[in-house]
Parts: sequence; C-alpha cells; structure tokens
Amino acid sequence: MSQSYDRGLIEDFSRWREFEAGMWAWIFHKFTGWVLIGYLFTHIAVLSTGIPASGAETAVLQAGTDVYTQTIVSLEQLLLVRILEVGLLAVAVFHMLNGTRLLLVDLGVGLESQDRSFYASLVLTGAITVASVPTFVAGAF
Amino acid sequence: MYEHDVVVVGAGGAGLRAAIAAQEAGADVAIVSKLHPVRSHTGAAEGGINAALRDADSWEDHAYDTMKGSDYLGDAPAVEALCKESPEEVIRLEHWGMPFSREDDGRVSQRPFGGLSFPRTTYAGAETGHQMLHTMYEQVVKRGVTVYDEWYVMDLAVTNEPDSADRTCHGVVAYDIQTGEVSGFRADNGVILATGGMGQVFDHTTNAVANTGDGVAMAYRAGVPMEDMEFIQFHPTTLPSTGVLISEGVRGEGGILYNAEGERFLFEHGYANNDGELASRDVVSRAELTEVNEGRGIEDEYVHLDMRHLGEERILDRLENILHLAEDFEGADGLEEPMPVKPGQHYAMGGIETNEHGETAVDGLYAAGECACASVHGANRLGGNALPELIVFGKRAGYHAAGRDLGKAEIPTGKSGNWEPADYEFETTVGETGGPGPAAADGGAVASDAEAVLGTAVERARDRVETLLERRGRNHAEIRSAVQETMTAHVNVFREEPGLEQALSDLREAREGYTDVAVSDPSRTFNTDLIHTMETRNILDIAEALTMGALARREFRGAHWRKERQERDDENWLKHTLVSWNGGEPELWYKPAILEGEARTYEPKVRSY
Amino acid sequence: MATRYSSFKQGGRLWLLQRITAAFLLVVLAFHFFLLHFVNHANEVSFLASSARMGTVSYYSLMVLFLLTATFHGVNGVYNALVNQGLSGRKRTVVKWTLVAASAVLIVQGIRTANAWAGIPLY
Amino acid sequence: MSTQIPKETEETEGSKADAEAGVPSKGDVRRAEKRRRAAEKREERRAEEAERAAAAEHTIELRVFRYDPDVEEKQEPRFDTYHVPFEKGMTVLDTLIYARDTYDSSLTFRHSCRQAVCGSDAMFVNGGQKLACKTQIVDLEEPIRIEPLPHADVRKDLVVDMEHFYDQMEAVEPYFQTDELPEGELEEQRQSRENREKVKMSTRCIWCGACMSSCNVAAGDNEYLGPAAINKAYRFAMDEREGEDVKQKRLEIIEQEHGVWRCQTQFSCTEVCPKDIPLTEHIQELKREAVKSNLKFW
Ligand SMILES: Cc1cc2nc3c(=O)[nH]c(=O)nc-3n(C[C@H](O)[C@H](O)[C@H](O)COP(=O)(O)OP(=O)(O)OC[C@H]3O[C@@H](n4cnc5c(N)ncnc54)[C@H](O)[C@@H]3O)c2cc1C
Ligand code: HEM
Ligand code: SF4
Ligand code: F3S
Ligand code: FES
Repeated sequence: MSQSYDRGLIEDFSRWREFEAGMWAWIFHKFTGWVLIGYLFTHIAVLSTGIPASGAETAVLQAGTDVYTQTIVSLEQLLLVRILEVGLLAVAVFHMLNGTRLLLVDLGVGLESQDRSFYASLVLTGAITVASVPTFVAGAF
Repeated sequence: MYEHDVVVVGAGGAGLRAAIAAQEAGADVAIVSKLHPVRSHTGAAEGGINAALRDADSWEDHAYDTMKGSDYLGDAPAVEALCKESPEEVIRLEHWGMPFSREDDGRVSQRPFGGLSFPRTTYAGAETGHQMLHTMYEQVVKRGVTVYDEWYVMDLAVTNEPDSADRTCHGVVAYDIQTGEVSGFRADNGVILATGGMGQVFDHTTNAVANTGDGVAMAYRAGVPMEDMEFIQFHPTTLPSTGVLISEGVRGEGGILYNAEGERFLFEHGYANNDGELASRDVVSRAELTEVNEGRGIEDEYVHLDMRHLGEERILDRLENILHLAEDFEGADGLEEPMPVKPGQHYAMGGIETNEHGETAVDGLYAAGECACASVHGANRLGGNALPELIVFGKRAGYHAAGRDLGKAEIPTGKSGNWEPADYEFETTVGETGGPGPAAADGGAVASDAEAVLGTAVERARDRVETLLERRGRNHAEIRSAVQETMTAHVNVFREEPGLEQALSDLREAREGYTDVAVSDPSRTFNTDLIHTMETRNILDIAEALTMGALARREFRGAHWRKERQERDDENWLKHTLVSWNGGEPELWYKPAILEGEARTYEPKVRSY
Repeated sequence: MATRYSSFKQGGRLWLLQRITAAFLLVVLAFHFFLLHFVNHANEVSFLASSARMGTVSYYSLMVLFLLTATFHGVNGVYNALVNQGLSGRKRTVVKWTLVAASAVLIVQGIRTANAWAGIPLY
Repeated sequence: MSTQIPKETEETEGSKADAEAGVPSKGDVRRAEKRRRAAEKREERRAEEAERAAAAEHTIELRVFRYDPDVEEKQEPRFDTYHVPFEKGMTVLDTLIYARDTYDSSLTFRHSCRQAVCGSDAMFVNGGQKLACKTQIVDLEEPIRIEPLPHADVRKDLVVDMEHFYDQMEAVEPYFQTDELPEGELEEQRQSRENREKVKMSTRCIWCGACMSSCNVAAGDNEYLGPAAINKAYRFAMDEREGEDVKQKRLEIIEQEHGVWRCQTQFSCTEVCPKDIPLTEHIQELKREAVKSNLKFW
C-alpha cells in the first residue's frame, strides 16, 4: 500500500513558510494557554504553604516569619523569579488579548481584519510587558 | 471483473445524468471515469443552459434557432427532442438545488445569447457548468451510484462480426490508474460513452488536458462511425496565452469587440450588421481572424473585448468570474482595461454517431454528451446548447440502456438508412499502420458470449500495457505536439486544400512514429505517462478522421470554411459526413440530414446575423 | 420535537462554556494582576495581608469562582487541544479522567488555602 | 501582505450596490480589498516580468518532490531539480508540464482544466497550499519548491490520496433536501436573490483539498470534517429552500463531535482557498446557528 511521506512535526513547521497570521495566533494561544494552566497548578501549590502558616502564632505572622510569607519573600527575592513573572505577565496578556480576539471572531466580528487584530495583540502585549517591567522588578535588588 | 447492468464511461454532465436516469429506471449502474466526477470538464462551462421556460417563448422557436444555427445540418428529431425536453430538465436541476441566478421575483434568470431569438439562457453566475456538475454529482452521492474514479477506460469489449451493424458491446476494459490493474467491466444492458470533448487535438483550446476524445476513438475502432468530425467550433473569445475561455455571457451582457484601430469591426467592417457581437460564434471567430490577418490585430495576434462600460456593479453581479479568469490567467483587469481575446478550439459538433435515444450502430453501445453526435448542433453549435444536450440525451441514453421504452427512433444509425459512398481520393494513405501492433486495438474478439468477449479484450489490453511499459522507444509527447501543431496550422478556422493535404501527411508521419512509442516510467502506480501515451493514439485517430472530412467537404457551412468554395452548397452538401474504421481502413461516406421535424420542416435559409 | 431538548451536544456546551469562562476570566484576571502586582507589590507579600483580603466575603467568593472557572477553562482547553491532535479511544478516556482528577485536587487544595486565610476552619 | 484599509470611496460604492441587491456588504468590502491587492500585485508582477525578460533567457529552478513506492530508485523520497525557461504569464503548472514533457516523463501530478475549476492540482508550493494552474511564477521566490499536499498520504510524486477528503465531503449529506417542492413539474422553487447571494461563495468549492491540508486541526484529528465539508454543509443549511426541519438535521450533522466545534479559527483554510471562500466565516456562523438553535429550548 501507499506509504505516507511523514514530514515529521519539526519539518512540517519549519517548511511551512506561508504560515499566516491566524496560524501563528493559534500556536501562540495554545502555548500561552498551556503555560497558564501549568502556572495555575504551581501557583496553588505555592500558596498552599498558607495552610500550615495559618496555624502559626499571631506574633510570628506579624513578624512575617511564617512559612508562607517566608516562602513568598524568598522566592520574590530571586531575580530569576522576577524575570519569570514578567514572562508570565507577557504570556497572560497575550492570551487575554488574543482570547478577546478569538471571542470576537466567534461572534463574527472582525473576521476581515483577523490578521491585523493578531498583530495588534502582539504589539500591545509587548508594550504592556515593557511598561510593567519597572513595577515587576522593583525591590528585587 | 466487475459486473453491472449499465456501465457509464465518463462522469461529466452527460455521464452523471445518464447514470441517474438508468438507476431511476431500475438498473444497477456504475460510472467508470478517468477523473473523479467533479474534475470533469463540464465544470468549466460558464455561460448557461438554453431552455424555453417562459410563456413568451416556445420550444419550437428554440428548435428553429438551433436548426438555423446548425446551418441546416442538425437532424430535426434530435433538435426537437433537445428543445422540448430542456425546460423540464432545467427545472429538475433547479429542484435538485442547483443555485441558478435569480430574478427579483425568485424565478430563474435568463439572458440573451448569440443566435437566440429570445433571452432563454438560464445560468448560475459565470459558473453554470460548475454548479450543474456539482449538483448532479450530489444526486449521484445521494442515490449511492457506484463510481469507479481514476479508472481509464482503454477499450470496448465488442463482438467481432465483420459487419459492425451486427456487433454487440458487452462491456469495457479499464486500467486502474491508482494500482495499474487492468480489469473488465461487464455491462449486461449497455455501455454509455460520455467521455466529452477532444480539444487536445488542437494546441490552442478551451478544453481540458483530459479532453482527448477517448470515447469517440474507442467507438470508432469498435465499428461505430464518427459523424461530422470536420465541424469544430472555434470560440471567438479565449485568452491568448492559455486558451482559457471568456464566456459569451460577456457579449450577451453587452461586451464589445474592438480591433487595433479601436473600430467595432463586426459592424464597421460589415461582418454582422444586425447582431454584431451576438452573431454566431463561427461568424465572430472568422471576423477576428480576418482582422488579425489583415493587420488590424493587436500584437498581430488578438483583438480586444471590452466590458468596462457595463459598470462595476453589473460586472460583479453577473460576470465576476470573468474578472478572476482574466486576472489569473492573463494578468488583465477587466474593470480597468479591455481583455485580449482570440479564437480557440472550443467544441466538437461531431462525434459518435447516435440516434435521438443515444443508441449507436453497435448493439448495447450508447453515447451522450459532447462525444456523441445525435446530431443537434449540425455544422455549428449555438452557445448554451451543449449543457442541455448533456441532460436531455444523457437522460435518454440512461433510460434506454436500462430498458425503458422510448418509442421508435427516427434517425437511422450506421448504413441502415439512405447512404452514399464518398468519391474522394486522398493523396496520403490513411488508417492503421504496420499491422496490429500493441497500439492496434480494433474492437472485436472471436467469441460471442459476454464472458469470452470481455476476457479476450482484457487480455489484449494487458498485453498492450505490458508492451508499452517494457519496450524502449519514443515518448508520445513529441508525437502529440506534432499532431496539435499541424492541426492548428492547417485545420483551423480557415481551411484550404493544400494545407489539409499537408495535415494528412503530417498525421501519417505521426502515426508511423507512434508505432514505436514506449513508456519510460515503469511504475504501476499512477502512471500518467502510460495514460497519456494511450490518449495520444486516440488523438491521432480523431485528427485523421477530422481532416478527411474537412478535405472532402468542399463548401462553407457553419464552422467549416473552405477557401475553394466560400459558400454553402445545399445542392450537394445537406448531408452528414461519416467515417468508419473498417478494421483499419477508414471509409468515408454520407447520409442525408433530416430536416422534417414534428413542428415543421426546416427549410434552409441564408444564415445572416 | 422532543429530541431538541436534549440535543445540546457535549461539544457545543463545552465550547460555549469555554467562551463564557474566557469572558469572565478576562475581567477577573486583569483585576487579579492589577491588585497583586500594581496595587500591592510583590515584595510586600505577607500572610496577614492575604488573610485580610480573604476575610471579605465578596473577595473570597470572587477568588473561589476565579479558581473554578480558571480550572475549567484551562483543563478543558488542554483536553480540547489533545482531542484536536487526534487523541481518541481508551487513551482519551484515561486522559479525561486524569484531568478531571487533577482539577479536583487543584480545586480542593485551592479552597483549603483560601479557607486557611479566611480563617474558615475547613481545611 | 497588505494591511491597508480599502479606500473610502470604493467602500461606499460597494455598499450602495449592495443595498440595492440586498446583499451584506462585508463580502464586497473584502472583495474590493482583494481586487485592490490583486491590482497591486499585478503592478509588481509587471515590473518583475519586465525585469526578468530583460535578463534574457531566464530559467526557473524547480525542486520537485519525487517518490514512488513501485520503483526502486524512487522509494526513498527525494527532490529533483529542473530548469525551465521562463515565459510571460507562466504558472507553476506550466513549469511542471514543461519539466515532464522535456526531462522526465515519469514526473506525476494531477491536472486537467488549467483554469482553476477542476481542483486537481492543489499542491504545496514554497511552503503554502496553492493551485498550481493559478499560481504565477513571478509571484514566487526561487528556487520553487513543489511538494505534495501535506497531511495526506502520498501516492506518487505530487499525487496524494484524496479518498479521505472525499469521505469527509460526502459525510455531510451533501445534497439538496427539501419537502417543499412546488406542484407543477415546470414550476420553479423560488429563491430570493439575497439568499442566493448568501450561499453563493459556498457553492464555489472545487474540492481541491487545499484548505483541509492547511488546517492543523484536521491534521491532528483525522475525523474532523474539515473546512470544505463544513462549508458544503453551510451551503445547504443556509439555503432557504430546504426548510426548517432539514436545517435542524443539518445542524445536528455539523454539531457532531468532530464537526464545527473542532475548528480553532486558524484561518489558514480561508487564506489558502483558491476560490476565496470565506471558510472561517462560514464555520463560525454555523457555530452560532448551532448554539442559537439549542438555546431556544434549553
Ligand atoms: C470553457 C468551456 C465553456 C463552455 N461553456 C458552455 C456553456 O456556457 N453552455 C453550454 O451549453 N456549453 C458550454 N460548453 C460546452 C460543454 O460544457 C461541454 O460540451 C460539456 O460539458 C461536455 O460534457 P460531457 O459530459 O460530454 O463531458 P465532460 O464533462 O468533459 O466529461 C467527460 C468525462 O469522461 C471521462 N473520460 C474521458 N475519457 C475517459 C476514459 N478513457 N476513461 C474513463 N473516463 C473517461 C472524464 O473523466 C470525464 O468525467 C463549454 C465548454 C468549455 C470547454
Ligand atoms: C484572561 C482571560 C482569558 C481569555 C479571554 C481566554 C480565552 C481563551 C479562549 C477563547 C480559548 C479557546 C481557544 C479555542 O478553543 O479556540 C482559550 C483556550 C485556553 N485557555 Fe484561555 N483565556 C483566558 C485565561 C486563561 C487562563 C487563566 C488559563 C489558565 C488557567 C487559560 C488556559 C487556557 C488553555 C490551556 C487553553 C487551551 C489552549 C489550546 O487550545 O491548546 N486561559 N482561552
Ligand atoms: S473550500 Fe476552497 S480550498 Fe477547500 S476544497 Fe473547496 S475550493 Fe479547495
Ligand atoms: S484552518 Fe482549521 S481550525 Fe478552522 S478556521 Fe480553518 S478549519
Ligand atoms: S488544473 Fe484544474 S484546477 Fe488546476
């Protein structure tokens, strides 16, 4: 029988030179969605340190030496974590903006300019991310 | 071996309609086609379907126009059947959901077309054929008709009686393009050929690459005569670089033809003082070529078709497709500039000789559509008359093959009626070369029962495939282009004796060359080299018969123009040309045209537009 | 047409829910980010501050709803993506229930945390 | 890619025409935009052509995918290079025909009409799904790389197996169904101009399969109906002559698990369709129709 010429995933994508806006949007949306759900799981895991912390003395809590506050503060002191947070922001903002674009497309709005709205999402994501960097890294040094 | 009651070869408009009809009449039908049905060239038809639908119109008027357009070479029983049944068939398509263009009141729109006395051409934008083909294929899917697509039919399985009138067709032999399997398809009730046009005989054509006239050549070699082959319609408005057609609809809507001097030459040079651009196709084609020949062509090749004055709104509404065609295939914007056009081979009026039920001279063998010649178009087809032919005669052939009684046919086939031999001496020998080589596929086997006939035919076809694949030799492509070139040079719109003789001797040479063609691709999978090689053989047979007819007919009738006698000669030539294969020694003969119809007798009149 | 009442196909319902949660998340996520990064700065996090916010019923319910919708939206999104890549048959059933279980764990754990902060003894 | 907004005048003209024909103007705006883009492209093409003609005897380099399970030396997929003399107005199909007839008669590809109606010759040209007969060489960068359609079994060279595509097309009951036929045999079943206009674009599909090949969802989920089949369903679902009951049935078909909900609005189908069918728009409209008809009784 016939044999399929399997281009393989990598080859597929690298050769696909005419990837249009909508396709990139789809890939980015997928990627950012996965990152977000991944983050949600870790986020809850980290926040869970609040459960043992709630058993601590009020004094400890006020001093901020409980497990929860300690964990968060020590994490937030790491530059890497701050940078990752900026990344997370970018990811979230893109997912939100493109998500809005997709919602509009579902409503049949702006189908004609779907490529432009994707570029707009990208540009806006960049702008918002850059603008937020000072706030995000503040106090990390 | 596959077995069905009715086997339909070809899945264009005619084939699909025939299959639906045969199934409706209770037969187990199969369609065998070298292309998937929706790839058939019916999909390319743009302009429309003629049908006398309105009260102010009548089928009799349609018949009169058709007969006049045919230059009185149509057979009245066929012409009348066409015009009478076209309305109901068109409405049937409409009931099958075909998206026709509509009037404000929701009825099917109709537009004027060349040579018609009433605007009776129904259409679906500029893509009528596409919509028609797809609508019918949808019905085939709905009804669950078996379709063998990408099977190339090589030959007919016909008994071998010396007189072709005694022969019976028991089925076909086909080659599965996907796998290379050669197999027999037994048809207990009948085989219907619906293989479409033969444009590939010429090099500038509106036809598809697959339109190689296979059915005509197959039937010819099996003993059915080819009728009126010399009548080839050249469409006046095709794009110069590809042959892509710019629909007559453009002129129907009011498009204008200009020469290099900006003259509206159809009027200004008196080619068609009344109808101008809407004159019959042959008139317009010759006018254009005359302009070019007399130095008033643009780039010495074409003229201009201008539709800008129609306005963007009207163009977009009714001719949008034309804009895309001109843009994609010629790089011209019909909204901004006139489009370059020149005549190109478009339609074969002739073909397999049939009566008005689609029956041929061989028992159990039918033909319908462009490959057949009933004959409704005579010497010249009117625009919009081929699509109704597909549905009317497709249906009739389907019903008849499935055993429905359609009454007695009035058109005789073969030499069963009046006929006379031609007394024309060709300078070149014609017919089979070098004995029965692998290319020789004369229909016929010794045995007479279906199994045996089919068995031998399959064996022969297998041998032929094996030989072509195994031996070494020339590639068919050079032979094919030699044929196309000589046909376009000498058997085109203008024909004269020395050129036609030249063509015949070039064809002889090509035929000799063909005796040692070979296929260099050894593959059994999708071997298009092999398919094209076999098609080239068909092109050769057709080109030859066509040229023979053109040489013998010394008159100017319809699409056939002869330098030696530039007028119609009703005295001697109110008759059909027939060419029989005769086992390899082609014979030219004639039979009279039938002008007495049910509605009236069609007295030949001067055809002026 | 009795069939119509129940004709809301799985695919369609989930599809619609995915859009509705998206619209909801759009607002809440923006709020969340704004509150926790711009109003309150990252380096000023403390258990007490979180605890104070959770104390209000409206904030608490908003966050629980946030958790529920985000989990549904995210997990359903992942599931959809996998189905779109041709996940089917037994594998698909396994993945489906794994995802459901993971969501359950996530939601339970999330609510427990919230309760801990809000001082609700259910954790 | 052009991101310019169509000129104001063009747009108003277009919508005036629409108001008269009662046509939604969106499509016309898009077409106007397309035409304008095409005009730009044509200008570029002309310049390009002049340039190439000047550089006399220009030849085009093609890299064509070759594979044949039946022939030993072709069992391992490879690319062959051909040089084809350039001619004005040449299409990808022309170059392939030239290469086949001149260099290697075993070079295999489907083609027939040469005018973008038979849908035989969709292939992967320079990384995009194109109809070869409708793709001008001057619009492409060299060398031109020609491959069979992705996400389909390759039979040989540029020929892919279309069976799956046909199956999907036929899975949506692609035929007109109505129980409201008029009485008389010669009586038409009337349809308003608006309604014909609504389904017009969807009836243009030539079954080339380019859209299906470009859709990543279809690539992943073999059972996904795919844009062409959904468009076919749209063509009937939106036809007013079919009647309400049939429409409900149609919606149920397209609502099935591998129907419209699989579409992730990638838009690549719409981008590649040689007939300019707004596929994504049609799919989205069907999704909304489905939701609406279900909410009615929810
Ligand atoms: C560009 C163009 C525009 C036209 N416009 C109009 C118009 O506006 N109005 C009008 O009335 N007419 C028009 N015509 C004419 C009309 O379209 C054709 O005459 C008609 O479509 C032919 O239909 P058919 O069914 O006979 O053949 P086709 O549609 O050509 O079908 C032939 C079928 O036979 C099959 N076949 C061929 N050989 C073999 C074989 N060896 N084995 C198996 N299968 C085989 C093919 O696969 C195909 O399915 C136009 C023609 C062209 C080319
Ligand atoms: C902020 C507002 C958000 C909006 C507007 C939004 C919008 C969307 C939309 C419309 C989709 C569906 C895409 C499709 O099926 O075609 C989607 C998918 C998805 N979303 Fe969100 N989303 C948001 C927040 C989130 C959050 C917080 C998460 C993480 C928990 C998330 C995770 C996902 C995932 C995993 C997918 C599936 C991606 C894929 O197709 O692979 N989203 N989103
Ligand atoms: S929708 Fe467009 S791309 Fe898809 S098969 Fe039809 S014509 Fe081809
Ligand atoms: S590319 Fe595929 S995802 Fe939808 S918009 Fe087209 S079908
Ligand atoms: S050859 Fe028919 S679509 Fe290209």
